[in-house]
Amino acid sequence: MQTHNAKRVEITIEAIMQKRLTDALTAAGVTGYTILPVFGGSGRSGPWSREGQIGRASGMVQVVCIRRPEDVDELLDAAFAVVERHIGVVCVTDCQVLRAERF
Amino acid sequence: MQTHNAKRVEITIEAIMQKRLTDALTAAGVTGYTILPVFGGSGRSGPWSREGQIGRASGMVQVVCIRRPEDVDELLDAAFAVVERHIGVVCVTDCQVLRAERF
Amino acid sequence: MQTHNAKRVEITIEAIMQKRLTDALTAAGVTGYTILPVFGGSGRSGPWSREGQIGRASGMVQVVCIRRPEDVDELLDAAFAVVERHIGVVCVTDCQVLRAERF
Amino acid sequence: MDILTLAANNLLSPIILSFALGVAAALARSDLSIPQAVAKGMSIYLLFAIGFKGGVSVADHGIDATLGLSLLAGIILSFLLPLIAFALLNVMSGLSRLDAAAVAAHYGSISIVTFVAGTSVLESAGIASEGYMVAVAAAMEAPAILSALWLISRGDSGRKMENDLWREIMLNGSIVLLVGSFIIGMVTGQEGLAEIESFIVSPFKGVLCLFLLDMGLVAGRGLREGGKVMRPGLLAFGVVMPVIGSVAGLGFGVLLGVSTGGVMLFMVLGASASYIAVPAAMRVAVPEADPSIYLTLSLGVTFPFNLTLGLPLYLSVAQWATGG
Amino acid sequence: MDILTLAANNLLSPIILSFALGVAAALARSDLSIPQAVAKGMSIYLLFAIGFKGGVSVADHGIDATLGLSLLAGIILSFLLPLIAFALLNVMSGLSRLDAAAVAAHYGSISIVTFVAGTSVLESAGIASEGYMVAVAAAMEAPAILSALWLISRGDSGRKMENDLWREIMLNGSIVLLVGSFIIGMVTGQEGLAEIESFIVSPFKGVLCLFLLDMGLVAGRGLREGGKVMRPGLLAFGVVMPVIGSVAGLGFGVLLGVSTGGVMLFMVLGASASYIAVPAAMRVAVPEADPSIYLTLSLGVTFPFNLTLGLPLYLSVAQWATGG
Amino acid sequence: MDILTLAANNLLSPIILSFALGVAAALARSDLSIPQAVAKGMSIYLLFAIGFKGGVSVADHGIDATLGLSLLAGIILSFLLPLIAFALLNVMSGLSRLDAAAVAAHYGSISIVTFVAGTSVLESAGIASEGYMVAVAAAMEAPAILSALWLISRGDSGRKMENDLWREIMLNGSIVLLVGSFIIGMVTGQEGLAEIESFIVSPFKGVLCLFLLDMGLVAGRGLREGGKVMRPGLLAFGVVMPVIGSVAGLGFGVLLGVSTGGVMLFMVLGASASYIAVPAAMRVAVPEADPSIYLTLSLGVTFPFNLTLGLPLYLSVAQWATGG
Ligand SMILES: Nc1ncnc2c1ncn2[C@@H]1O[C@H](COP(=O)(O)O)[C@@H](O)[C@H]1O
Ligand SMILES: Nc1ncnc2c1ncn2[C@@H]1O[C@H](COP(=O)(O)O)[C@@H](O)[C@H]1O
Ligand SMILES: Nc1ncnc2c1ncn2[C@@H]1O[C@H](COP(=O)(O)O)[C@@H](O)[C@H]1O
Ligand code: NA
Ligand code: NA
Ligand code: NA
Repeated sequence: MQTHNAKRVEITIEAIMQKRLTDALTAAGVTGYTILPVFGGSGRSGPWSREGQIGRASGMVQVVCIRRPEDVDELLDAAFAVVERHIGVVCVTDCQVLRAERF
Repeated sequence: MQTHNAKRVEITIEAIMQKRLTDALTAAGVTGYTILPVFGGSGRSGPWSREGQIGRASGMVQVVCIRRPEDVDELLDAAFAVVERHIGVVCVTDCQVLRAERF
Repeated sequence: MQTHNAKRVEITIEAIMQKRLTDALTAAGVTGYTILPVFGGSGRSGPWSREGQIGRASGMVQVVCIRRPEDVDELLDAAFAVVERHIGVVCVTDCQVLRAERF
Repeated sequence: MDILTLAANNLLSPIILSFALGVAAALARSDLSIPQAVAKGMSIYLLFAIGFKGGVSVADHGIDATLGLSLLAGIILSFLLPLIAFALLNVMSGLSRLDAAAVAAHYGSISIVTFVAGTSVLESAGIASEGYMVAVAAAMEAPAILSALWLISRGDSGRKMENDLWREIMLNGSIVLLVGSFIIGMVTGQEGLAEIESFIVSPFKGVLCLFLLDMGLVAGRGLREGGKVMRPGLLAFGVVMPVIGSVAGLGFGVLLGVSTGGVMLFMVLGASASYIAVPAAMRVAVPEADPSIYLTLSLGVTFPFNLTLGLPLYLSVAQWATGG
Repeated sequence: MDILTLAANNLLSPIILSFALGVAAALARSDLSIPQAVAKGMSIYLLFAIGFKGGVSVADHGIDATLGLSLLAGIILSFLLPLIAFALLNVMSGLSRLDAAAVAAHYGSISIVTFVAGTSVLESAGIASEGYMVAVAAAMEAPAILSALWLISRGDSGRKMENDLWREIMLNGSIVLLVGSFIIGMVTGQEGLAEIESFIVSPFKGVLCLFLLDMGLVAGRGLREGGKVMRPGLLAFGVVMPVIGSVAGLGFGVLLGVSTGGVMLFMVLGASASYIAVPAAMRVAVPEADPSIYLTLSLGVTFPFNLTLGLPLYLSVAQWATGG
Repeated sequence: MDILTLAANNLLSPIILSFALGVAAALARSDLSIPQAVAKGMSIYLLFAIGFKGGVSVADHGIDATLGLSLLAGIILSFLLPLIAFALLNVMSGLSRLDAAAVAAHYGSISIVTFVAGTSVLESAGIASEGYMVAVAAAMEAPAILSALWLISRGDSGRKMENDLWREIMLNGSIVLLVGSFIIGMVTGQEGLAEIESFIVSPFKGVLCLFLLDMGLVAGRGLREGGKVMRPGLLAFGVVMPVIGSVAGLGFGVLLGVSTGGVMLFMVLGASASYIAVPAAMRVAVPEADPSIYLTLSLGVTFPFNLTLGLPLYLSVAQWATGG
């Protein structure tokens, strides 16, 4: 099966910042992303879990965005501008995709 | 720790197609997969979110399948046959696994 | 954008073992991890789905941990000690991260 | 009550206002939202309650020939309406064959929430109806899908019905729950009802309010995103088609000689468009059809029309036609 | 009421029929399902309500010596039954030592839903029972796990109880909620009950129906997947063991001189098998044991047996034994 | 009733005991937890019910000048309290400017659950209050955020309010739902209430119990994790500030001449600290501020203080001040 090189960018960010991030990604030309719920985690700001929470202040999501390698720097710049002052993690992996025309 | 080369295939697909996809994977000899819920996303068919939805027509899932490199093409063929006419994304990453006898 | 090499370790494990795993990771010096809910899956112990379940015996989670390459072996040893007798999958991927000082 | 009072009463009921609140919140981009699990939980509650109560009512009044004929009428209606809808769409909209067929399927099938809202209007007006109308509703869910697939296959002989799909449609959760609880209600009768009445009867309308709040949120979000596909012709179809469907329902109801309430519910079933069972089937069988068209039309146009203006209209006409 | 009428009444109650609907839907591979969050929410509601009502009943009748003795009896029963079950499994099934011990643990512990269904049968029959039986149920959750671990460690001296596990078992959510709400009910008494009665009493049976629908779905799915491990010997064990457990419960109940309802509930506790607390403990402590064996047996065989035939049987025997 | 009886009654109500159970379970590291979707569902129910009932009460008594003045008073209170809180924090704690401003914002805003618990204490005592106090609560949610942002921008001129943030705050789900259901209640009045009474009135207190169980679990977890940031000065602030806030509320209430119940609710609004709307706004606007400080303080210290000791205290003072 014919596959094409791409980059998979996974951004773990506070749920409250989700819309700001995806707006910034869209502004940077991103055409698609997938949002995964996060159940809990731990980091420098301590452990947390979404169980029983009703507030939107706690809780994170993972935004996964697959893009052509040549366009990833633009994506990272846009993402960084949003996450800069916030907690969260950005992680980039090499990958292959089917149907490259979609990215 | 002894690790072994493998491929991690991540298929983002409509929830309604989940069973068809995993049946096809199983038919292609896949022995294991993990299904992650997806909270929302955006693509050529526009943005969507699973909040408040009761229908099965909207909503996607991510099927993650780890397999030996030599068997991945068979997996991709099977997956492609299912996703071909549908929206969704297939992404393959190189990885290492512990306990290779499981794959 | 300046990125740094790291490893992304993804451990799919029974929910009931989650705390034991993250305790072991923390003991091995891990400073952060993210826990994703898992909707269902299939493996040698058969298919399962979390729908309608109230027990904690069934159900899995995915613990994702990003770490500097040189510290990953310690992480894997710790993880392996926990998952050894249990069902579950450990998968390691090369990645790049922003803000390396966080890991 | 004349139709204007009826309409005003209906528009100012907590149920409709909750729906309006949801639409308004979504259009204003509020982050108000109801978790998916809670929304599904409420829909399970509503289906269980409505099915059970229908079954109890049949247990009370016994099964007669009209029940069988009504089921048959419902099935025929569900088969026929997509053909009318398809023809109408060809005239009124520039939709492709596939899109038109997918939309048509929705209008042959039914919306159980519209049905519930209809029974609730009947109750407020103190008008009885046949308990088995719930079973008619269940019977009308699926046939329309077959019609649509037939419409499609006429133009594309290569396409054939997937093996699993038919089973999936007939055994989809809402049909199974509706029919199952209908049977449970029929078996346990008034005695069973007495045991769980304070769960499935008393809080029913309140749950319906919150459920309609959620539907308003989803419909509002759909209008925001999918509004751009709503050209005037399509919009008009979303209002004209339910009226046509209700007339067809009226015909069958009067022909069968059911009660005033029964006629009104036949009209509601004819008028309402599916937004759960049919969209799911269309995604599997006709993935090329654009879901934002049929979802926006069914949930964003026809559902609110039926809920606000349709229901009092159908009740007035049913009263006039049956002299009730 | 003779036993046949009792059994028929029980089989045709909305509760049992809801369970049957769930099993049927799952076996037919319908996609009907209840979201995990909703299922958990219902179980929290049921535990809170049953604990609270038990506590209020104790507040009404005062604490007497029998309460302490009943708790003790429950704990002994929970310790003993796994030993009987283990011996029986060695005779009736070809299970490995580990699998047999894991299964045995389930039968010493209890199923709170079976208990709830039992109290509901008592209520329908107008028979009172001791409110503190809820506390006995809570006390019986854990001891069986110790017995099973002892059975295992006899054969495998290298294995020792993990430090955290014991705390985890004793403080598992269902025990804490049951005991906690029991205490709240005891402290606030009738006055507290009056405040929240229309939440925890009136809709109780209706919620139980939906909860049993969910359990039917899960049990049906389990039977579909795990049915292949169910050899005849194992299947027979799943029916014989509850009867033995109920006889043991009968003995303790009669010995303690509790009421007819109390004896019946002792039988139910003896007969029922855990499917929440014990499976979780077994996954941690004995991961090598195959969960599909004990889950299928407990939820797919013993639970439906108790629910349908067991409950009327235990009630009849309790009435006969106490002359009540 | 004297204040001690009131306090004792309050402490032994199912509501408070449920909260205590949650805290105890979390501190003991039990795995008891309520799914996020269920917790959100309950909060939606409570907001809808409390808003609706407030609206109906206004429909009953008509709108008068005091309504407008009360809204205004609430807004002023919400603007002012953060300034007092900020000054107090500078004296009592070693918090940084940013952390202090973020904490201050919480104390100008309100906690709707504390408000609900307050109305529930009033009900038990048979004391009426103005229905529009719900609207005052909604009006007080946001202004405090502006005050805090102003406090911050004084020291850091580079920082300016993000465009989207203000809209996000004003249209956050809880404000929209509260105001929306208030309007629905006002429009439909007693007639609307009669339709859904058995959903939003009868089970209300029971749902509140389970909701407070959840809040206890979350607060207990927060205390376990965030307890280390709670130095004595901060802890004292968490108890002193609500008392100051209640005095400010008392002043406004007496000045406006509202009823005894109204004065008490003004005190509750002044005393309570936000834990939903404000934390979310602070994460966006002041991400550098440590959330464990303001969340632990608001949910882990001030909320339990208000719930247990504050409410009876405020009621006694309100009765004394109004001679009611
Ligand atoms: N090394 C890591 N690997 C995976 N996820 C992480 C890591 N560090 C932080 N996170 C995630 O990012 C969130 C915030 O981290 P922090 O900014 O360190 O408090 C945590 O709660 C985790 O969900
Ligand atoms: N570039 C992408 N990266 C990650 N996920 C994507 C991407 N494109 C599409 N998706 C996911 O696939 C779904 C359907 O995409 P589409 O077929 O483009 O409408 C979207 O809703 C996303 O969840
Ligand atoms: N090859 C695989 N790829 C992805 N996930 C897997 C794979 N094998 C097993 N899993 C996951 O691990 C769980 C337990 O697997 P097993 O130990 O084989 O029963 C499954 O339910 C899946 O969620
Ligand atoms: Na229709
Ligand atoms: Na037992
Ligand atoms: Na305040």
